[in-house]
Amino acid sequence: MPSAIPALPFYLLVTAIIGGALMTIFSRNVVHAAFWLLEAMVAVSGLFLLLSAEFLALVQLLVYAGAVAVLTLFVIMLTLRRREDAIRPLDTSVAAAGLAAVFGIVTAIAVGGFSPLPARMPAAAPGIAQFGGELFTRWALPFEVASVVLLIALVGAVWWSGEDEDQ
Amino acid sequence: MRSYLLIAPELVMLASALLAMFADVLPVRGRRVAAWIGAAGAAAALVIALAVGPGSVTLFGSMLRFDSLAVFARAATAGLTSVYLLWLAGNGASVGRTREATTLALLAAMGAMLMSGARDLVLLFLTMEAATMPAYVLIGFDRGDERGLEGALKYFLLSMVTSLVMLYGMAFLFGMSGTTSLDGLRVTAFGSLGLIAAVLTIVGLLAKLAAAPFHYWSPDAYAGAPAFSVAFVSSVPKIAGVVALVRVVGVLGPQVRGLTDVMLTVAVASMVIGNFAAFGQKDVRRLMAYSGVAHVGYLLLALAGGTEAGSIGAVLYAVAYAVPSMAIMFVVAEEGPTLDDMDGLLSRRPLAAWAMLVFLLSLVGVPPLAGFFGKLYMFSAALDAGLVWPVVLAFAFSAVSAGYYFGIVRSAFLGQRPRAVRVRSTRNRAADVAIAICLLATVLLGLLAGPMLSVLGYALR
Amino acid sequence: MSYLLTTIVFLPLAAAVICAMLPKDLAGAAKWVAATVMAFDVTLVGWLLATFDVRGGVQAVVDIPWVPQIAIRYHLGADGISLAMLALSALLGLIAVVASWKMDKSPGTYFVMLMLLQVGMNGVFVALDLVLFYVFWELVLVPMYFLIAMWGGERRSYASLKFFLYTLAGSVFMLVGIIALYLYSGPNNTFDIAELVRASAGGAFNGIQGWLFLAFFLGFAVKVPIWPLHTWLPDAHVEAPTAASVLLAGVLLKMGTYGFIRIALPILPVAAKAWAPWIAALAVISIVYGASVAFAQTDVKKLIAYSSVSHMGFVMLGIASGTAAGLDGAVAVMVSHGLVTGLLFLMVGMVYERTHTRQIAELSGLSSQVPAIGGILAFASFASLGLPGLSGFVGEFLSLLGSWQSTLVPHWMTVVAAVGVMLAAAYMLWMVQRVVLGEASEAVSRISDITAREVAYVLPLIGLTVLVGVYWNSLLRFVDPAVQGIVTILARVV
Amino acid sequence: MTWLLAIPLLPALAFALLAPLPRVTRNALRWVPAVAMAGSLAGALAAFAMVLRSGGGDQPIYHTSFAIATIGGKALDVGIQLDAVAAIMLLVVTIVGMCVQVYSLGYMHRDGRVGWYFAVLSLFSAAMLGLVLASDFLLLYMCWEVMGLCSYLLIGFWHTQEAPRMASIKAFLTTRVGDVGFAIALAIMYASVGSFGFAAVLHGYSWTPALATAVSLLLLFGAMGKSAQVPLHVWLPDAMAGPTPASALIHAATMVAAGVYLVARAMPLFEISQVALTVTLVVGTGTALLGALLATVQHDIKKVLAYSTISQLGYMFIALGTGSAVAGLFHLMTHAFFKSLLFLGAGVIIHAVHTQDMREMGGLRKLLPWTTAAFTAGALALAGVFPFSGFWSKDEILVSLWSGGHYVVFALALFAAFLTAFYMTRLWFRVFAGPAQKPEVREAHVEMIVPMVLLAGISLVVGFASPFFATFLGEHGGWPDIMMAVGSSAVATSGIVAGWWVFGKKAVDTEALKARFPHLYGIFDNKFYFDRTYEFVFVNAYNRLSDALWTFDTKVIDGAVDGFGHAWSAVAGGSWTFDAKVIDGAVMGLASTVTWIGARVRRLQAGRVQTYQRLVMAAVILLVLWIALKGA
Repeated sequence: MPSAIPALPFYLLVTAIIGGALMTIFSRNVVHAAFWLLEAMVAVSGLFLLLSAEFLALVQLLVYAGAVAVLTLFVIMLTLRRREDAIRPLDTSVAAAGLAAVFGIVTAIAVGGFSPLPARMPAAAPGIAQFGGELFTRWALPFEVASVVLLIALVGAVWWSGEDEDQ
Repeated sequence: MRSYLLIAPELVMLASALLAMFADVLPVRGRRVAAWIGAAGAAAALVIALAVGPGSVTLFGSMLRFDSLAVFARAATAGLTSVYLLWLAGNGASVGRTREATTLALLAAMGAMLMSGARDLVLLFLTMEAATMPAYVLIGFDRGDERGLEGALKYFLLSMVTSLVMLYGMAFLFGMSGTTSLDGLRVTAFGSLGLIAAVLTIVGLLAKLAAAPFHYWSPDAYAGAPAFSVAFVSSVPKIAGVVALVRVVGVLGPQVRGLTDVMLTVAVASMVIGNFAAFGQKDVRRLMAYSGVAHVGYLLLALAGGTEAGSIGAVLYAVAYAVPSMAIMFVVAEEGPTLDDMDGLLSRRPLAAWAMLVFLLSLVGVPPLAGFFGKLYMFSAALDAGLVWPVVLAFAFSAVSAGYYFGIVRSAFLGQRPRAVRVRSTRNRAADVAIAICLLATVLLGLLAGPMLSVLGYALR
Repeated sequence: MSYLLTTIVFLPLAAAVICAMLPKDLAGAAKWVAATVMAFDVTLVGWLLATFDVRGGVQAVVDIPWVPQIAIRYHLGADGISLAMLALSALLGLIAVVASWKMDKSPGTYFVMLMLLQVGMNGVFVALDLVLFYVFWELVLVPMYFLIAMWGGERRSYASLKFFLYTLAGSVFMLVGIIALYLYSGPNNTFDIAELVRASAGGAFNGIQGWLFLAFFLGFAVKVPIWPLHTWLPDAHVEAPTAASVLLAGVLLKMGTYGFIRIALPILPVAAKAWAPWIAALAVISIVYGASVAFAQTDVKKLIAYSSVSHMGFVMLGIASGTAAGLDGAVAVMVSHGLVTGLLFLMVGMVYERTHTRQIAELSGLSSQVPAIGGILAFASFASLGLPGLSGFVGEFLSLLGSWQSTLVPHWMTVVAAVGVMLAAAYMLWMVQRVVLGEASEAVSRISDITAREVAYVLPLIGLTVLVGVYWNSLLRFVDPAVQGIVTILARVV
Repeated sequence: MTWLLAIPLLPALAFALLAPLPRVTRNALRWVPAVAMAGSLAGALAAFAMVLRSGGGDQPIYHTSFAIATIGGKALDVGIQLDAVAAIMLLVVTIVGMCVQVYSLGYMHRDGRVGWYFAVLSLFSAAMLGLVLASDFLLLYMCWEVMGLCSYLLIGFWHTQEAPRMASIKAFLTTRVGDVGFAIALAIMYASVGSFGFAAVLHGYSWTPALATAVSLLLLFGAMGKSAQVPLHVWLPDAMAGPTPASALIHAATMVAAGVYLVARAMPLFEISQVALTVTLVVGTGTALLGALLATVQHDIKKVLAYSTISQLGYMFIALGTGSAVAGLFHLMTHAFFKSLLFLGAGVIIHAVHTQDMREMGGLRKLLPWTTAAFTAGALALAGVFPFSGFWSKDEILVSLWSGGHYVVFALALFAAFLTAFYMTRLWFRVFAGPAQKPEVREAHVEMIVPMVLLAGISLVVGFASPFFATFLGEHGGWPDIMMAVGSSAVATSGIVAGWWVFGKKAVDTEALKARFPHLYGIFDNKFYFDRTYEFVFVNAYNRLSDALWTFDTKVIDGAVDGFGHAWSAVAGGSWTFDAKVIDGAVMGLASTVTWIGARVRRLQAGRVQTYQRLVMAAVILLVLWIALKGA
């Protein structure tokens, strides 16, 4: 680990993220699961803060914690008619857990087997203005492509939710 | 200004997509207007792409460069999209609303075209998503059909998993080399981490190409989808996918020892699984899905050789595969998806039957059609790289594949049941012209392999 | 001159295009188109024969780049062997058209297929570039598949697919071989046969000749067919319509042996010599086995089909010998088998057309009821069993001479092959005995004799059978100079 | 002297003219072959005259050749030559041929396919004349084979009957067995000498004894097939199913003698290899005895003559076996005349009494005076009675045996001569003596009588040419040894007497003998079991083999192919099932019962897509692990 990152907060946040993810999977109540998801996302934004990427932390909070998690909760609440419907059967697949564990171990060994990471992080994370500048100059094309992707998603959503006036 | 000219084909595609989306408000009304606009737009994109030609100018920093390989791929993509939309225009009403289909196809094609020029991981990923995203919708385009929706959902979920895997790998790559530019990736010094990153990255591409063992989505998705969607999804985006794979493997392959072995394994697995599973299929869409897996196996074999000729061969073959497989799906869309639907095609529509034969023969690799020269070039590259037994296996499988492809031929030509002609009042000449263009392309790409290769051969020099 | 071969090869394509474009109600005109074009084609081949310099060399060459990036050339040319095969192909093609005169089941498509087949057959024998050769080679498959599958007999579906897959499977190995030759051909990679021969002489393929030969062997052996790869042949023959049988036996089988002579021997002489005893052994097995199995047949067409296996064994024996006599004999058998077996199939076709049976048990006494048909059938049978004075003798005899003379073929194999000649007499006479001779059976008793059209198309075959049989040089003066070149190459390697 | 070519070509042209014609026209033109034959006869006479003027000898007075083929740039020549042997053979063939042609005009005139008969006869004559004129083994072989074809066609001339059909195929195949040897001999010649010319092969190449033995034995084997030598003699008796005049020409006078001619031609080779000579001698002796023995028990008049032919051909082989080509050829010539005469006579008899069974004949002496006279002349010649021709030629053979020191063979040959006289006497008494069984019998047409009388005349006088004959062929010749002549005459006479005693006087009850020695008679009746053995060992075995191979072909080889196809389908079906069942789950089953959202959710929960995802992840991990291990 680069020494620039304080060890204790990092491990706390990581524990929170992994714990939140696990709880999302293993909660029997889907509403609880959504909240655990929210917790994990907030913790990720904390990780960004720890890396001095304030803008990303902000975006993470706004988009994922704010929009995505809230949207998820809305959908769940709107589709549930009774309280009992929120309880779901758990899919406890050993195979899946095993796969995840193996994958984690392999990756960990690979990553752990190599330190320090070579690429130097910028001494100071770029500010929001700098970020914006980059985004609309050098990264303009990916940005635009991303908007096209969203447009496609929009068209798809409209198509699927819409009525077919032709038929 | 010059740089905008360079991406003019994509801009034209985007513009026609938007135009097609709002075709209803245009003064010219009609069900097929959107498709006609799209076809014209894509054709224009093709012309512009060829006119602009290859260049060494890098756009948007180091993001985008249209070398001749990219020009070939984007021209082919635009051309195929144009033919597809032409067919759609001819067959419009029978496949539901053409407006959305046209828009989605154009946007996917645009994504694919950009993807073929992408030299940056971020752009590569985004364009890949742009090229794939419409496919989910197209697969589930028939809103009333559960199987289509199920296929779409399956495709979506699996595709997302592999996309995430890819993203994960890309994150490592970025972490290791400090850049997302393909030209700047340096993973040599990172031992197993570099390997893992490389493998994770190409897995996403392999899954998009439906290479075994990442192919599970394709039979279900294709068999559930309306055939006209399969026509597009199974063919056009694959060209850019292969180009992207060429680029990534081209950068990572020399650095990561063993990556070619991965490719080889996947190639052989794809050939074996695809060719075996395609036997006995009664649904042409499923058959084509599995045979598509097999063809991707051949492609990967060429790439596994790690030579320049192999890369050229793979891209060439991607086109040689896309044209007939799209055209076969046209016919399937018009006639029905099962082998029984093909019965007596010869007596109903002799020209379609003969065209179908040519397409299938090209897929088998019978000279002098496009598929033959593709295979010849690919396999000679692979053989040159020392992959003797896989190549022998590939050749053997090519021959064997005639066994299942000829199931279609037998139905179409020897089927005893002359089914009552389905009335298709909405079909018009444009659909036939589209098939004819595919036919012509299948033959000419073979007979005139020279010019095509000279475009491609320039690419990697 | 340089356009002559191109014209000969692709003229039938023009006929195919015209036939394909004929409107439905004019489909009857297809045969006229095909016949006219084929007659013209035969005339052109005749012109080529007449102007051919018998002192040897490849003539009427056309050589232009086709796919220059990988050195594929459009390279056509004819030496004596090519010419003999081309003439056979064109002649049998014309005869096949005339013999199909009464084809009334979608005649337009039928003649399209016949003409496409003709393009492939013509092309194979004059292609001097391996890829081009392969293109023509495969071009033959599809029309033949359809001729069997659409106009064939009861089990046509099985037979046609078997034919297609079998030969396709063989040919992909050949393609591997072709690519490998290209890759190993030295700094200037080439598919050109002549250049590959030069490269081979320069040692380009040393050490891997065996593998390369194996690849080509598999491709060619299926086509010949050599035992035990022959079982597609009887099925295909029995189910195929008459004209297709004629071309299948007359021309298609020769593509395999031609491949050995044109490609495998000159380019891979070391392996060819090393393999020669084994090929000879397979050839001898084919001879005896084919003859023995033919003897057990109850269907005339199947009998002839197995006799083809036997006869093609003589070709392979001659090729394995690597001597001038053997190779001359091999080509002579190729030509003769084309003429004679073609004639046999035509005659059986005539009989079948009239009696609707090919069962030996149901046919007898042809010569009592229809002396001309019976007589010509008997004539063809005698030509087939190698009677001196008819073409069948020339090749088989020379093949025996060559194989005895050869140091590569053990003498006992020649002896067994000679016994095979006797066995040929056994099954052929047995067939003649039961079909031609005797009292007319019920199926035969009301049929009418040969018509003028039928006489017209069997007469050239009869004439050539006698001509070649009496004056061997009418064929060999074309063939021998080309054969000498191959023998020289073979003699050069140890 | 290119006109020599016309000798074989005239009949060939007659065939070429007749063969393609419709039946009726052909029948009308049946005189054409006779005219062609007359031309050949004239040519043969002229050729003989030329050789005579040149004084004979063993050098050809004319030779011409042309390249029939070019092999490896080297011309392969075939050609014709005229020497003393050829001149004599030409004469024999044309004379007998002419006689048979004329005779046939009468004999066959009522047959519906007479035109075809004459056409084939003509082709045969052409081939035989070509054979004797040939200057090389290749042309000889080609003509040899064409003769085989004609023999086949004529034996099976009445093909609507079973026996001729079977006999024809048997004849062709049996002789072909011999031809295999001939063909291999040719292959050896080509490989060693590089040429087939008599001069080159026989005199122009120094053979090693071993190779010479091989070639001569193979040639001998070929000759044995054609000349019906034991054990390849079985076809000849059956061949009597053909028209009798054809038997006279082909199966008595000319074609069967071609084997003798071949060995005589190849004599220099045989002389290099003493082994081959010995074998020839043994074969000839066996054949002479066996033929004679079997001739004594036949009831079919033609079969008697056929076995007699076999026996006499054996005699010729004995002569060749002593190294005396002259004696063999002389006997060939005399035999050709008297045996064809006998056959023609038999033809008249058969025509007259409508049977071939001698037991139904008898007393024809008075009814057929001309025939009886001619036939008797032939029979006496065959029996070797002075001054008929058979006496001279047989005598010469005995002399050469004696002088060669082959005493055992000499004794056996004498015994055969005794038997010959015996069975001919038997035949004579059976047919001509005794009471007439069919009184309505009438003498033959004049065109049948004249050839017989002519042949009888020749048989009477030609023997006197004996001393001249050898000189003509370039050997030492002379009058026969008086002791030998007396001895052989005594043997012949005793045979005749014995025959008269048994069959004329009927002093011995032959039926009682049969009953007394059933086994011995069985052996004779079954023709020494040759046919049975062949049928069992070769024909049946080959039938079984071919059936077995066919079964092998369809069941094993084709079965393997189809089996591979089925296995493939099974594997393919299996892998598809794997996809469908294990991975895919039931696509159809679940969907129909509930609404689609419910079904989708349930299916998601049931783990369908998750399974996919897990498989994908598992694959990724495997790849990563593998590559990591490999890379490390």
